[in-house]
Amino acid sequence: MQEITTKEGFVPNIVAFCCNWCSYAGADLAGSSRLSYPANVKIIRVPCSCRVNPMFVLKAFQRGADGVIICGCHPGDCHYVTGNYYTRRRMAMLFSFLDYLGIERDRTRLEWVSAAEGAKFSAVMNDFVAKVTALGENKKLSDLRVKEGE
Amino acid sequence: MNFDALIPKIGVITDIRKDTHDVKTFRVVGTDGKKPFEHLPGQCAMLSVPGVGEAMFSITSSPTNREYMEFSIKKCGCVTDVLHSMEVGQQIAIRGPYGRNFPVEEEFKGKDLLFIAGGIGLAPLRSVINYVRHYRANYGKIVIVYGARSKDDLVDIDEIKNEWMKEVNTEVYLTIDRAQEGWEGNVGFVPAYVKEIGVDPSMTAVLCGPPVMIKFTLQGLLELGFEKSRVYTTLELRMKCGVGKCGRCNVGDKFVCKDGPVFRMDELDELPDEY
Amino acid sequence: MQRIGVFICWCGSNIAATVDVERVADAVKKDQGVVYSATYQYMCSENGQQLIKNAIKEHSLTGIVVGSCSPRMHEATFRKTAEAAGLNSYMVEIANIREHCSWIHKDREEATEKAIILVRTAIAKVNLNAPLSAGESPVIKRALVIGGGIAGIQAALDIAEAGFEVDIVEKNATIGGRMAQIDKTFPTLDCSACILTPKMVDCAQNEKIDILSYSEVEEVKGFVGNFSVKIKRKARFVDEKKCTGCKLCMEKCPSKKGLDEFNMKLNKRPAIYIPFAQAIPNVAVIDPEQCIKLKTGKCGLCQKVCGAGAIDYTQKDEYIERGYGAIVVATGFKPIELNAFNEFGYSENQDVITSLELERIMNAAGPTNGVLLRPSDGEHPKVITFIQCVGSRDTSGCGKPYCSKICCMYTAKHAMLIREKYPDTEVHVFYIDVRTPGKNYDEFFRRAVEQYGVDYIKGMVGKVYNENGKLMVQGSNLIDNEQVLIESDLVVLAAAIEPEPSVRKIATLLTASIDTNNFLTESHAKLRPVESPTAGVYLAGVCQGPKDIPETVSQASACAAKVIGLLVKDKLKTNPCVASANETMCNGCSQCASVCPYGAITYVEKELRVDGKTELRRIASVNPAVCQGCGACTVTCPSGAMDLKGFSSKQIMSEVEEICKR
Amino acid sequence: MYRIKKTDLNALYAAIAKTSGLFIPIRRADEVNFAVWGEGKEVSLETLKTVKSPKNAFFPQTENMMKFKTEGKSVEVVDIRTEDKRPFVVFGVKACDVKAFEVLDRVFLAEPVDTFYQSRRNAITVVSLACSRPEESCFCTAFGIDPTAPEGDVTTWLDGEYLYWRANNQKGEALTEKLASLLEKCGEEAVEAQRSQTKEILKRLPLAALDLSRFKEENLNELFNDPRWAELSEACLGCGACTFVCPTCQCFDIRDFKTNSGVIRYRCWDSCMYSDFTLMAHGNSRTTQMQRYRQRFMHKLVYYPAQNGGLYSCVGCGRCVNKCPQNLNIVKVIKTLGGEKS
Amino acid sequence: MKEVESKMLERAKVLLESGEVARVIGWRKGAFCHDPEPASFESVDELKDFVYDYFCGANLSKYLIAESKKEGKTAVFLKPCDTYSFNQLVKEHRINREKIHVIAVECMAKLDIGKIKAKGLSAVTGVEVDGEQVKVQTLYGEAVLSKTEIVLAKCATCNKTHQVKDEEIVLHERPVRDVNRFAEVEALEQMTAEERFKFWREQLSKCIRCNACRNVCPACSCIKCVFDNPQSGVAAKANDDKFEEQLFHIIRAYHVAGRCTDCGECSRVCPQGIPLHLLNRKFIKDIDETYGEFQAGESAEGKTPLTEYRESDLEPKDVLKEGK
Repeated sequence: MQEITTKEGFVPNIVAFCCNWCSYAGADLAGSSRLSYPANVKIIRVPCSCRVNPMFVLKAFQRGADGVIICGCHPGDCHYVTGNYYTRRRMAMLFSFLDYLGIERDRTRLEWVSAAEGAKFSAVMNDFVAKVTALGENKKLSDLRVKEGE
Repeated sequence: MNFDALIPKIGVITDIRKDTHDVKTFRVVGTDGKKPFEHLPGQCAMLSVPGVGEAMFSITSSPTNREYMEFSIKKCGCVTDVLHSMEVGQQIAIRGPYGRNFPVEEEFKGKDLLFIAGGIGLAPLRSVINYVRHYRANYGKIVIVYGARSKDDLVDIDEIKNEWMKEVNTEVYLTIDRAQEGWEGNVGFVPAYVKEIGVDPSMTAVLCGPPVMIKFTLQGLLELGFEKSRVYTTLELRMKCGVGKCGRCNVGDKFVCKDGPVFRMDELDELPDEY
Repeated sequence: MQRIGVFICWCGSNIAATVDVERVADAVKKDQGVVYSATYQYMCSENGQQLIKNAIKEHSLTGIVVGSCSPRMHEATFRKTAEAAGLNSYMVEIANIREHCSWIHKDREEATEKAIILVRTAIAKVNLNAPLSAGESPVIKRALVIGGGIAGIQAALDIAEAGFEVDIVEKNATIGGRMAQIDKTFPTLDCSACILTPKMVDCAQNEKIDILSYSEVEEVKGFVGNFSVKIKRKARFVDEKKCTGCKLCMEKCPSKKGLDEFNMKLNKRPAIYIPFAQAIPNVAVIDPEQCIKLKTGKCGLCQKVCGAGAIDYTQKDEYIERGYGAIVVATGFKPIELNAFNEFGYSENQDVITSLELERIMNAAGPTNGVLLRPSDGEHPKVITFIQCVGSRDTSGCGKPYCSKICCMYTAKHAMLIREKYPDTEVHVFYIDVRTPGKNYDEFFRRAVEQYGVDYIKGMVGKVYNENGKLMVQGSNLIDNEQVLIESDLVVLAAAIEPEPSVRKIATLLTASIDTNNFLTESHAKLRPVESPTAGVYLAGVCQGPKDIPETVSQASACAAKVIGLLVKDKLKTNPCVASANETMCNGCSQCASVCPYGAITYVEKELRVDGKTELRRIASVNPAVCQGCGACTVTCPSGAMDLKGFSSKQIMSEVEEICKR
Repeated sequence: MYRIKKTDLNALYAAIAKTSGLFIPIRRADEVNFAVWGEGKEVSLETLKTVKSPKNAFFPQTENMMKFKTEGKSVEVVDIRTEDKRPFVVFGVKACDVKAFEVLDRVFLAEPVDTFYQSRRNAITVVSLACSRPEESCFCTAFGIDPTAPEGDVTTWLDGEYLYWRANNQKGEALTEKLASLLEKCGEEAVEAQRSQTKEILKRLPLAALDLSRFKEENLNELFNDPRWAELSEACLGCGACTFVCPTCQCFDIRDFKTNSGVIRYRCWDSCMYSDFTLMAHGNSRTTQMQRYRQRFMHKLVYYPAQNGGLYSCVGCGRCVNKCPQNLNIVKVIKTLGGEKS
Repeated sequence: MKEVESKMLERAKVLLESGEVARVIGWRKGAFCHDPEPASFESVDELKDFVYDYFCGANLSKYLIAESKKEGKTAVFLKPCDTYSFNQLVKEHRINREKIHVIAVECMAKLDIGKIKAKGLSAVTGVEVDGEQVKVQTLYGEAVLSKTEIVLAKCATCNKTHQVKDEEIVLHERPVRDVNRFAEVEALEQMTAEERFKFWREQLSKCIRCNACRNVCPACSCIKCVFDNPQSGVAAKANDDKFEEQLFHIIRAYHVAGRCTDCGECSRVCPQGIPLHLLNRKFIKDIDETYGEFQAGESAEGKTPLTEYRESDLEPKDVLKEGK
């Protein structure tokens, strides 16, 4: 059992999956509106939130990510009609399962951010980073080999 | 602490030659610019690409080449895919040599030698052919039969034409599977061609190529009166360690990496049919 | 192994001011596959692109990473650049170091570090990219224009002119839009209806144009060149083909208490009505909320009087589905609701009106037949005060942060017209700034002040209140630095304009981007101002941003040009980033097909050679022309046989890995 | 011979752990496996068969071998082995498992010596424990193993209130010396009594009569080609349960793992039962589960003995008998192809 | 159970003799009284070793993927729980239903030899079931155990009924158990996150990655598993005691979510006694509670919960319940 403590000055590493049509554009809008959020959020562009395989989420945690957030179009607004509905079920089940394994629930998040919601994007990221920072380093799911020799 | 047999050293690719559409020959030296290690004809080496994996390849160059090692590699998997995309100057990891070599000194000396290869099967034979050529006086007549699917699949054709065909007391026969424009040589499969040529059954034969070719060529040789104890071939199985410990390349109680890859046909007869 | 070139754009100072671009280019120099890296001031410029082209050739690059603005901005540009240099366009990846980095981070060190990671992530992806080639899809040679205002009308006319069929979908009973409500246009003061209605008629008469009035877009499927749109034709209870527009029904209708929307609800209209005299189609419509027959089953007078037998109370909403190659959105605007602006007393005082209401009052066909009478008592107002910027340039959260752009000019127009027609009227205008850029605009404004003696007061109005039947306008005069109180008979508010609210639904259906103010987002603010980021969708008029009539018409014509450019093509290249199943791994379990929104997956029985034996297997097969590349199937597939080109699992995982290295 | 009260064993463990690592059967989450001892851990010497054998003391399931660092076109090999040569005591090893060490030694210590294995092996002192309650799946006696007097550097017996202790060699004596203060000298009567009692039980075990005589090199091809392999293997799932609980299985895989700062090359246990064990880019020498199943048992009963002077690569621990999900095992193979002594 | 066995044997003989089926899948006697193995019988002669007893816990349905590809028809004995897996495999087009003759057989709960031994019994030579009492003979003496305490975990909470049958051999009515199969999951849910983590960490770190759970699982029927496929990005063999085994079990549980019939084979075969079924049951419970009750394998048709959706579905944050 590893002790989870928040180190002084801990800066979490966040992987954000954003769908190309809404959330990525939302992030762009946050950018063009100069709405800041922490630099430790890094975005991976996917065509649709439904492209996000739970394996990617787990992979991120394995590789040492401290939080994973998936952003997609609002339900009903999916560019591919139904993609985000599947995402919602998949992630609901995955997150609940991770919680069952004792993984802190605030490390995972699903948010709907439209192309118009630059402000929401920024706010969500600020909030998510704050929550993950409070949790400290992801030790439960990270593979210690990854950071070996650092 | 002693470095383990499983730990490779670094090799540098100093030359890449494209032989056919899917075969490239890589020239490798150590970081000191010298040959990574000494070997005997027929032996293999493990080449590895960090992060991708390791694979065993027969050393194509002759031990008599003191400067570098060569590997003719067909593109057909993860490691070979990456090797094929490499450029000169790239470093790789290399360990070896592994396995039993062709008995060039013990058995072949003074004998007439028949080399039969199909496709990429020429790779291990090149090492022994060039070794024999180097010590030409020690050996009798050399007959080389080499076949491939098409003329564009013949590996090392330049060397064959410019050197082997000009070698003293040496006959080289080439064949391709199907007729092709610009090809004036023989057309037909290797086994049939071997019978057609009418080789002398007192020769010592070395076969290397795809399993079907070996099977039928061997049959042909036996019909011509060859003895199994004077026919050699090489086996290829999945290998990981190269030193007979990881447990996967065995055929019966023999490990291909350690007891092979060179086997005599009569030895193979004793082994269960699982290769 | 790839040979990757990395190109870091400064974007002038947009990126370079926050990100040390040289350090980024330097940091990735020895990364896997990277053989070249460079920076340039504007990578998207001709010179920048040339730099990329040269590098591709000189270094035999097999892939490139451009660290620049959002891929939504210039991915296409750089793909073309690559293609021009002989590199497959899908060997290009963009690291978004502007919107996702330099613009949101202030600390140079932090931003530079992040930029390096983002570029490395793109490099990791490119290392796994494979050349993709686009398939082709046919183009349906018909365009859809959503909105029948001047923007929609102009776009439709221009498209039809080029020989393509166009449908106009208009939610109201007639086309014409806001322009039809306007009395005179600035700066020429010609009659709005006089210049608009001929165009409306042109539309009606053009064989290529089909006007679907009183209709709404319900569903949009497909993609550029191949949209399939479901349109709701709302029941108007009048047979469009039979109605002659004689208006007898309007006269006989006993239920005359409806508010006339066309006249800004300033007067009443019957339950069956034609919105205005020159309506196109000139066909009546029944307001079901108001119609006695429809509500109670009794009456039926209009049916009795209609000689054409056009009245049909049983009419139901109908749905039609049509295919289109391109879609123009021209949904227009409305003035904002003023309920939140208590200080102006709009809700309490009938004589506090909006400019658009004044427009109707001034119009000969308006509620007062063009005579300037105030709504409360029908008296002629002697003192009129205009208040500008009501809800515009408002950062209080109450109104809109943007400038509505047209108010300065129309207020000058109103003031001028009133002073000309009723010289005894005193006109005051409270303004913050007067903005009159545009041909002959400032001259027009100056005429109002200099020639017509309109009293322009620079200052804000604090309060409008009713005192003894007079509207007291309390404001400040910033120039004289004094408080003023103007006793007025009529107060006209230049209310901000906002996009027609239905645009949200339209945007959703089209998956077109929309901004915080509900304006549709253009693909590029400068360079692609009439295209939506969603391919095949174009934007005309105020739905994209505030603008006046000439600008709207220009934009509509520009849209038409874009649409024509699209429709003349017989085939479009399809997105090659589609799903495909690895045959040897596919279980044939059918799970993927059950989540595919496009029905792109079918199953085939196929003989496969496995381990030297031939096996008959059931295997998923994706139709690349139908697949849109969402990737839903890839996640459903437990064996990972289903993968998405361009966004393969390996690529995404390598991006994840790279980010996690930080 | 020495003895120590069972109630004092914790003190013994602590004393051992002071100077060396102690690897001992420990109950964790309901199962008993060899693990590093620490204060508060629940030692279970009474457990007849730990799930995994103690072989991971020197042949761990995964082991990092080296690291590559790459930059541009260059590659560097980094030795990441620690110089930790701390001695280790493996305590409570049953006779079968002790014998299995020899089987593994012959593979890993043969030329070229596997130095990873060697360095660990050399650092280990084996304290074995005699069996007194063998169960139905035990058949070590078929391989000539005496479970009542296991080999090892030290042999111990649990009987009554005591653990009896006998050093067998210098290494064992060295350890005994270190622990002298805790051990008391005693006679061998109790041990002998227990041994003869256990031997009686051994004779009555259901697998006591297994006949291995047919499994020898000269029958290699005959056994290989026996048609009954098909039936024997038909229920096999191709999992590695038998392999991973087996004390003599030594097959391994070599794999690369990408870390943030390079590539770790590690080796890990592998199973010849896995379908990808012999998979090559252009073929597989064992495509059916029957072939893989046959390989495993031919290796244990014929190939390995042929390579190692008749030593079987099975020690009759019976773990695979207990753990096979579908109740397939080496005993069924021996009975079917070899038979039972009358 | 003996009568059931003889009926089964009788039917197997008839089916084979008549040529109606080419083979019968059942169980063959083992070396002891408690280790029958799944077997294929192709002739009456081979049936001499046929057995059906309290240790025939194995789910035979997964073997039918291969059997249904063979020449001729295959008869199979399926217990109630096995029929769900069978249906699910038919639904996923993995079994050719036409070629299988399903003989539904009664179960009455199977015994777990591991649990018997855990009672301190060693060298078991005979087991006799008499209602609730189980008499166990060993070389060290005899013992009587309560059946409830020694049944397989999957049988302890089972109330399954045959979902498929071409014919049935049911001689006794099985009493309906008044049990909540989610009780263990609920107990875990009641713990704090740290306690849960500790529980799973301890359990999963025992994993030796032998793949028995995967290979026995009827839902894990992939031709090429992601964990064996170097291209998948998650392929691994190692057990590093740090992450790998967690990743393996999470992904495996996720991959079978909505398809797992709760047949319990994973827990039965785990050599390290990891309660793997509690992973799958969590998904089943969550699906039941969030999207409506769903039992995989009840039907050979229709969508599974994760390939379906409703517009009103809960957001992930609302699925997580408060207060744990």
